[in-house]
Order: sequence, then structure tokens, then C-alpha cells
Amino acid sequence: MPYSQIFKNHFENPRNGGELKGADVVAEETNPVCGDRLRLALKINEGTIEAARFLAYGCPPVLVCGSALTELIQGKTTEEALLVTRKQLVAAVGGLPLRKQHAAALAIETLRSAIENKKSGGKPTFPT
Amino acid sequence: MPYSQIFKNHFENPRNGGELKGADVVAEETNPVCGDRLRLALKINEGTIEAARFLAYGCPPVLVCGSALTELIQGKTTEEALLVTRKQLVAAVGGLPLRKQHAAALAIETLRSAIENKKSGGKPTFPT
Amino acid sequence: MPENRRVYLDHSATTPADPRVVAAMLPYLTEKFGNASSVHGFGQEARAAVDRARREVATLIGARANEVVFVSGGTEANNLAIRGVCEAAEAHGRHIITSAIEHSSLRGICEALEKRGWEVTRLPVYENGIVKVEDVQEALRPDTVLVSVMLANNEIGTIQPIEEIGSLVRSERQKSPRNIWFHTDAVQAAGRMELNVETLGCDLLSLSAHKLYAPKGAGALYVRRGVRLAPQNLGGHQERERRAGTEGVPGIVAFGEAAKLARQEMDQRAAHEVRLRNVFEKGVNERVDDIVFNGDPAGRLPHVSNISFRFIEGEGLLISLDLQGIAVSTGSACSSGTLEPSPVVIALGRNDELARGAIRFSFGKDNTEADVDYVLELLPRVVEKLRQLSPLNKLRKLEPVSVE
Amino acid sequence: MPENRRVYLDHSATTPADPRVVAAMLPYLTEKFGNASSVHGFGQEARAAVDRARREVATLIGARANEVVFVSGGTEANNLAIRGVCEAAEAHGRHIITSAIEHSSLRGICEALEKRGWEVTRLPVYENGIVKVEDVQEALRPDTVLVSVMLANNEIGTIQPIEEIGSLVRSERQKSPRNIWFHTDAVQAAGRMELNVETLGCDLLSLSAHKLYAPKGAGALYVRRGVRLAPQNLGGHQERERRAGTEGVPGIVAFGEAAKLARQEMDQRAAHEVRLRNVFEKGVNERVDDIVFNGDPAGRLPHVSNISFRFIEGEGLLISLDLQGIAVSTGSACSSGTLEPSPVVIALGRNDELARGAIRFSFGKDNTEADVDYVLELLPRVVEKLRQLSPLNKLRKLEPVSVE
Ligand SMILES: Cc1ncc(COP(=O)(O)O)c(C=O)c1O
Ligand SMILES: Cc1ncc(COP(=O)(O)O)c(C=O)c1O
Repeated sequence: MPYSQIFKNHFENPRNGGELKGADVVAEETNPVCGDRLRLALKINEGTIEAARFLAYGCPPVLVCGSALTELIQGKTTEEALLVTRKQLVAAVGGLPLRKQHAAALAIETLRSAIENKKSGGKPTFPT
Repeated sequence: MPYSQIFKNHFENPRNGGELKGADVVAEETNPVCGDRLRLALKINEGTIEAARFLAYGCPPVLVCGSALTELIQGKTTEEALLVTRKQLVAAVGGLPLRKQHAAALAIETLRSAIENKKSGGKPTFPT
Repeated sequence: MPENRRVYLDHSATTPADPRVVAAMLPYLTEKFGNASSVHGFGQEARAAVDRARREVATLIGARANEVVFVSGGTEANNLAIRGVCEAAEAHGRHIITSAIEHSSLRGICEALEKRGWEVTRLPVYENGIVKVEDVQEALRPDTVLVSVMLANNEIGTIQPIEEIGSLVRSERQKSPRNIWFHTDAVQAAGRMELNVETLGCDLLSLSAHKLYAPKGAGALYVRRGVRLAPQNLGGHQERERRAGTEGVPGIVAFGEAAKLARQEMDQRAAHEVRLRNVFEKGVNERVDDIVFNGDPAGRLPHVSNISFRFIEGEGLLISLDLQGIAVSTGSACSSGTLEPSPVVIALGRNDELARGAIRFSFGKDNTEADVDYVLELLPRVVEKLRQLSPLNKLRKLEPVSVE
Repeated sequence: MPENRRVYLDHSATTPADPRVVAAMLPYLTEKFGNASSVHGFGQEARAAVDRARREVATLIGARANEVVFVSGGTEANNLAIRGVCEAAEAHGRHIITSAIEHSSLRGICEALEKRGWEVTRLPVYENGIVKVEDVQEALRPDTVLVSVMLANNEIGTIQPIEEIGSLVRSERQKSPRNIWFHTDAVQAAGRMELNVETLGCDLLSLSAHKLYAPKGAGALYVRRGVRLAPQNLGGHQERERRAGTEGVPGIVAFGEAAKLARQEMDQRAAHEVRLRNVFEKGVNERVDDIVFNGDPAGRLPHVSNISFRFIEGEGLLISLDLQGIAVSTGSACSSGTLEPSPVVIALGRNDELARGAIRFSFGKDNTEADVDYVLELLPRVVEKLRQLSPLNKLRKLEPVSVE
């Protein structure tokens, strides 16, 4: 397997996988090119992300980025979470080959969708 | 080496190689395409080939055919010798690959030159 | 990397070299290392070994030894066949008929020809993954110079009606004497089913050593006497001017030995593999829901099982299994690592989800029932775990599996 | 076939695999047999080994790993280089410059290009067997897209002025930015002399594994970053889209190990071979008259000695020696068995007789002084015996050896 130990660890023991009961916001984004799909549900209390859960469809990096992303953002304010970059996420999964970078991009995009959705007070982009 | 045992035997122990002192006739033919050269010297007594000697320049089949030819014709009358075919000679050396058949052809040709030369009472085709 | 047990179920991608094959090959690395083009004893020893191997490979496919051209592998065999025939026949026409499920090498060669102005008809394979002879008949044109349909597919194992296509092409040639040749890629089929170039009626046939328990680095192209073929690797007299380059003697010797063993053990290998596959498929069917089997269940090679697992993606499943020491593949070996859904599964009329969720399990002569038990124990758990993490999983109870 | 002693003096034709190389390779035949394109552990293990080998081969020639393309041998490397560059550069010109003494593979490729309308300038090599840089300069035309001159010749071992030609081509490219590439065939040179693609200034460079104590069946083409190269074996993503086909992992691993050993042991091998060759050449010179040494005595690879024996033909000498267990060659390995006088020796200005009487003795790292003694003992006898049977022998005392 051409991935790092950190990657494999996330893949074998994904953190925060599943639905989130009583989520404040849920976003689901797909990569139109390859069909990868990430769903992110957040519980946000006074601007702080108290809980995050993900679901992933796609190649392993999508799942792993979902897992790592939830760890990165839990406990952060939404402002702080918005500052998380694709590069940081890639580092958090122990690196990704060039042709798998799009998985991290999808994760960041889904995070933005979720938070911006919340900010604008809108409905979840994809209702549970 | 892609040759038969008989072939190797002739090659290692050529019969009747060398010049022939007091030859009645000497013929030397060359293959103009590849430069192979065979020289045949005969001692002929009352129509019978009493001795034959050869010299060869060219790939091993030329030498081997020279050697085998002298064995085939010694003791034969010139008429009988003229009946020796390329096929017989090839058989006598244990077979030849297709691309080496020309060596046997050269040997037969040299034999004919020698005998015909003698018949017409002419000079050796290539004086010693 | 797996800790304990390792179960290799990817024999369509490559096979381990048989110890008997390695033993046959070893002397040709060291003491008998001559260049087969050398005139001296070292060379002739190598030449004799190459000739023996050529006879073995020829026998495996019912050909004459001098109709076998050794090359570096299946991809080169396909290149030499297609590019070689097309280059030689160009003046007679620039139309090829092939199938929608050829190996990526054949696919790539055809695409390159299209860029140079050739026309390529790709025959459909329908839901069972098998070409229809009527379609070949219909696709034939006066400017068709080559029909190339694989003998058995590398992803789903389906066996194509080569004999029928062969007689079609032959009768076409008889109707009006012309340049039209029939090639079949037998890389997957060789060693797994009876092969005879006379019965098949093919003019060219590709083989690869590493698919039948010989090392990677050797292959062969059968070229029927009389076929006009432009060599592709130029500049030497080897292989009767059809493929220049110092012969890869050790690989060729190994290929010969492997061909001999394949011929001798074919029936027993096939029976063994079918038995394992049946246990496997029955087990998966009982333990995992929302799956679709791909490829005609009866008209398949004995060793392949291709299954689409809904709601999840093949690569995730592949890697999850790999972490347990189980080696399988998604799509064809060459294209794994890229994100395209398998064109073969798509050609069956499956949607993208099913294509992306397709996994190939390919058994080999050395797999055991214990291997199958191990996979049957782990596979359902791994599938379930991934499904639990999939946003598509919610469709699970709603939609029955439908195969469009 | 030889009875007792066997002395192999044909290392330019091929070399035995080094036992260390075989040991490095063996695991990749059996346990580590994965397909390097497979995503699972078996595949990644193979991939990692291929990458390591790529680095070793790159290091041998001072290149970056990703500039090394693995192929099946030196002939394929030359084909990929020449045909690949020419196909890609066709629009810019159809003129090639090469030398009169290239290996038969390169010669064959150039002849094929000529048939398609390309023009080929073949540079002379003069009596010493070395190309003159001025001749390259003079041959350059606005439509020249490729210069290909071998690094060291396979029959006489002469080393060509590649650095100078490299800077010439580079400065040509700088004068007016254009498509002109420089290829060198380093198949004979690799492992026998220091090689660095930066110093040489070449854009492409061919290698063959079996010339440096690895098995036959692997080779490599160095392709400098930025060179436009049309792939020749199509239909797969391997080798960064430059050479399709399942990688011949065992052969590649062996090649990598052999490249490492060649780098480490180059100086000592070269010194050993030069020592043996000097003893040999001195001995022959003392014991046999009417001979001519071919190729620049100083500007040669360390291991080759090429001698024309007057009045006799090479093949007879070759076979006579073979019957004593001594392996040598006439002409290049590929063309032996045909009757053409060596084009290389002819290119030196020698006549047909000298060309046909030329024998190549090529030493290797495992030859010993005893080997040389054995040959020195037998060679004069064998030569004398053949001369006694030669109709040309009568010229012996009449004409001194003359080298036109
Ligand atoms: C059907 C088919 N054809 C051709 C090939 C290519 O053969 P090779 O791997 O020897 O290049 C393969 C193997 O991947 C195959 O399965
Ligand atoms: C200079 C040169 N180039 C190319 C080749 C061809 O390499 P291979 O034998 O690997 O096809 C050879 C070997 O015969 C050679 O000596």
C-alpha cells in the first residue's frame, strides 16, 4: 500500500465516522470529476465546533481526509476551522501522492460549505 | 557449434589437405558473392583419380566440403566423380544448414572445373 | 503491510514463478549464460534451450515452433500483432474491429491508430460480457484488415466466441482473397483453458509468461505462416527478423517450462480453481447483501470472480483487504491506481457506482480452502465497516439492487 | 563441444550473471512476485524494488531516477530512442547524423527510417575507428533532429568523443532554439568506464543489463527531462507512459544490483581486464605473424582486443577455438552466422580479407591469467593449421602485411 503509517491508522480506525444526531449543520460535497463524496456534520455551540462526524464515498484518501479533518476541527471555532488549509490536512494524514490531493481539497471544500452554510443561517446543503 | 559430429571430425582432422606435388590438374574456384575459395589438385591415372588434395579459404563448411570431397572421389574414375552430387556431398559432411549449402556447391563446381579442364587437355585453371 | 496471513487472490494480475520453473531457468543465468546468437558452444547451448522452449510454447497452443515469436511480454505481443499487421496492411484498408472490453494495451494501441486516421469498431459485449458473432459479421467492411477480439477477458474472465469469429474471418478471406487477419489476446486464457490455434482459426495470438507461473519479462506472439507482419523492434536477425534484440534466454527457458507444466496440469488446476471459486462465491452471496456478480457465470475462465459491492468504492475495499494480507484488484492491473471506473464493467451496462465497487478475485493453483475461509471471514466485516462510513449506505434498504 | 577447459572471451556479446546479482533477483521470482502496478502489498513490494533499481541505474550514469526508462534490452533502448525521437520531431526535420560503426540495431533502425524518406549521414571513423568532431560539425543541417554516436564500439572497443559532440549539439541548440537531440549507445561502455550524462552532454543514452553481469531481458533508456519522445510500446501507464507493459521486475532488480556492483568495482575490473589484455596482445604478437590489430590501441575499452589474422577466415578460427573450449566472436554478436565481412573493420579502411579474418577477444572480470595462457598456447597452433589449409597462404612470404 503506497501510503504512510498515519494514513493507514486513520484508514483502519477512522475517527468520528458516522451520522451525528442533532447536528447543527450537514454538508455533502461531491467531486464531479471522479464522483468522490464527503458528508460532514457539525455540532456548533457559540461558534465552537463541539462535534464533527463524517461519511465518505471514494478512494481511501477521501475517507482518511474526512477522519483527519474531524480531528483537526473539533474544539476549534468556526473562524479557526476556516483557516485549516489543504496542505495542513495533507500533512495530518502523513502526505498524499499528487494524484490523490483532490481528496484533501474535497474535505476542505465540504468544511467550508458546512460553516458558510451555518454562517448564512441556511439549511444543511443535504438534509439528513 | 551448430554442426554434426561428422562435420566436426572433418573440420578437426581434415583429410587430404595441402598441395599435391606433381598434380595433373589443379582448379581453384571462388564464390564471387562471399569470397569463399576452394582449390583442388588431382592426380589422374588412366581416367582414375589416384590422389586428391584441397585448400580452402572461407567458412568451415568450405573446408569440410573440401575434405569430404577428396575422400569421395579418390579411387573413382573421372566419369564416376562427375556423378557426385551436391546432395551426396552434403550428406557426407553430416548435413549443412540452408545458409551454408553454397559451400557444397562450390566444392562440386571446383571438381567439375578440374575434371573438365583435364578432359579438354587444358592447363590447370590456376597454376601452382 | 499485512502482519500474519497473506492470501494472494490476484492471479490475473500476475502469478508467482513455480519453483520447477525457477529451477529450469537458473542454469541459464550462470553456467549456460551464452548469447543465443553466438556461434560458439556457449551460444549454441543457449540457442538449443530457446528452441526447446519455443517448441513447448508452440505445443501449448497447437502451433508450429517457427510460428512462435518471443517478445518481452503480453503488451509487446499485442503491439507487435496490431501495429505489425496494420503497418503491413495499410495499403489495403484502415479499419479494425475489436471489442469494448480489450485489455488496456490493446485499447491504447487502437486509440493511437485512431489518431493516425484508422477507424476502429468496438463491439458491444452485452450484460454477460460476451461479444456476438453477428455483430462481427455486421461490422466487417471491405477495408477491414484486422479483427482483434480477446480470448478471455482479464477482469471478468468471460470467454469470447473466437472459433466462430475465426471461421467468419476465414470465410471472408475466401470469398474474396484479401488482407484480413484475425488476432486474439490469449494472455489470460493460456494455461487456464484448452487452446489450439487451428481450432480457434486465429492468425495471431498473444501470450504472456508471467500469467502462467513464469517470471515477468517474457511473452510470445503466434504468427501463422503467411501473415504479413512489419517488425516493430528493429535492427537484428533474431526471431526470424520479426523481433530484434538479444533473446532473453532465461525468461524464455522459464516460459517454456511453465508452458509445459500448464499443459500437463491444466485440467487439475482448472478443477481446483473452479472448486475454490464456487465455495467463495456461494459464501459471499450468503454473507454479503447488495452485491452483483459480473460476467457470464458459465462462460468464464475457471479462476476469476468479479463482484460489485454497492455503496462503497473498490479501492477502499482493496486496501482494507490488503491490510489483512489479502491481495485482490480493482479494474485491470494496469489501470489500478487511476480513478476511472472499470471500462469492462461499464461495458456490461452497469452504472458508475457498480463499476467503481467492482473487485476482482482471481484464484491460483496454490490457493487453498483455508485461504477461501479466511477471505470469507474477513470480507463481510470489511464491507460492512466501509458501508457504515458511506453516505450512500442510506440507500441500502430503500433500493433493491438493480442491474440496468 | 569442448571437453575440458572452457575459456569465455566473448564478454562483449554477453556476460554471465554475477552470483550476487542472481541472489538479489531470486526473491522477486517467488515470494516477492507482485506486479509493480498492483496497489496491494505484493505490488508495492515489487514497485519499491523497481524504484530502488531505477536509482542504482541512474546513479551509474549520473542521472535522476525519473529519467530512466526500463525496457527489455539494448536493442529496444535504441529503438525507443531513435524511433521515439524521430517520430516526435518529424515535423522539424528528417535528417539524422550517426557513425559508420554503430551496432546492428542502430544500423537497422536508420535503414528503416531511410526507407521512409529520412536522410542519414554516416560519419567515417578513419583507421583508428574514431569519429572526428569536425565531421559532426560539418554534417549538421538545419533539418537535423538527431545525432546518434555510440559511446564505445562493440567490435573494436573504440571510445568516441561524446563530450565534444555533446557540447557541439548543445551549442547548436543554443544558437537557434530547435529540436535537435543527442543520443549515445552506451551498451558496451556501461560498467567498463566512467559514465556521466551531464559530462557527456547527451540527451538519451542506451544501456543493456546483460552486458554487465545481469541476466538478458532488461535494458534502460536514459531520457533527459524535456526530451520529446513518442512511446513505441503502447497501451499502459508504466514507466511514466514511455514504455507500456508489466515491468520485468526480476530482470530490473538484477539490473539494479549489477549497476551497483559495476559502479563499485569498475576500476578494479578495468585494471584487471587491461592487464590480461596486455599479456594477451603481447603474446599473440610474439607468436603469430601476419596479423593486424584493429581499433585505436589507447582509445579503447579495457576489455576488447580485435585482431585480423591474414589468409584465414574468422569463422573457421572461431570454430577451431570453440572445439578447444575457447569462446570468441567474429563481427558483432548479432550478425555472426551471416557471411558479411564486419562493417566495422571495413570502416577502418581494411580490405575484405582482413575484415573476414577479424576476431574479437573480449575479457571479463572472472577471466584469469591461466585463461590467457591457455589461449596463447592454442591460438598460434590453430592459426597455423588453418593457414596450412588456405590457398592464400602462398602470399604469406611474398607480401608484407599492409594496412590500406
Ligand atoms: C488480457 C491481457 N492482455 C495483455 C496483458 C499484458 O501483458 P503483460 O502484463 O505481459 O504486458 C494482460 C496483462 O495485464 C492481460 O490480462
Ligand atoms: C553497442 C551495442 N548496442 C546495442 C546492443 C544491443 O543490446 P541487446 O543485446 O540488449 O539487445 C549491443 C549488444 O549486442 C551492443 O553491443
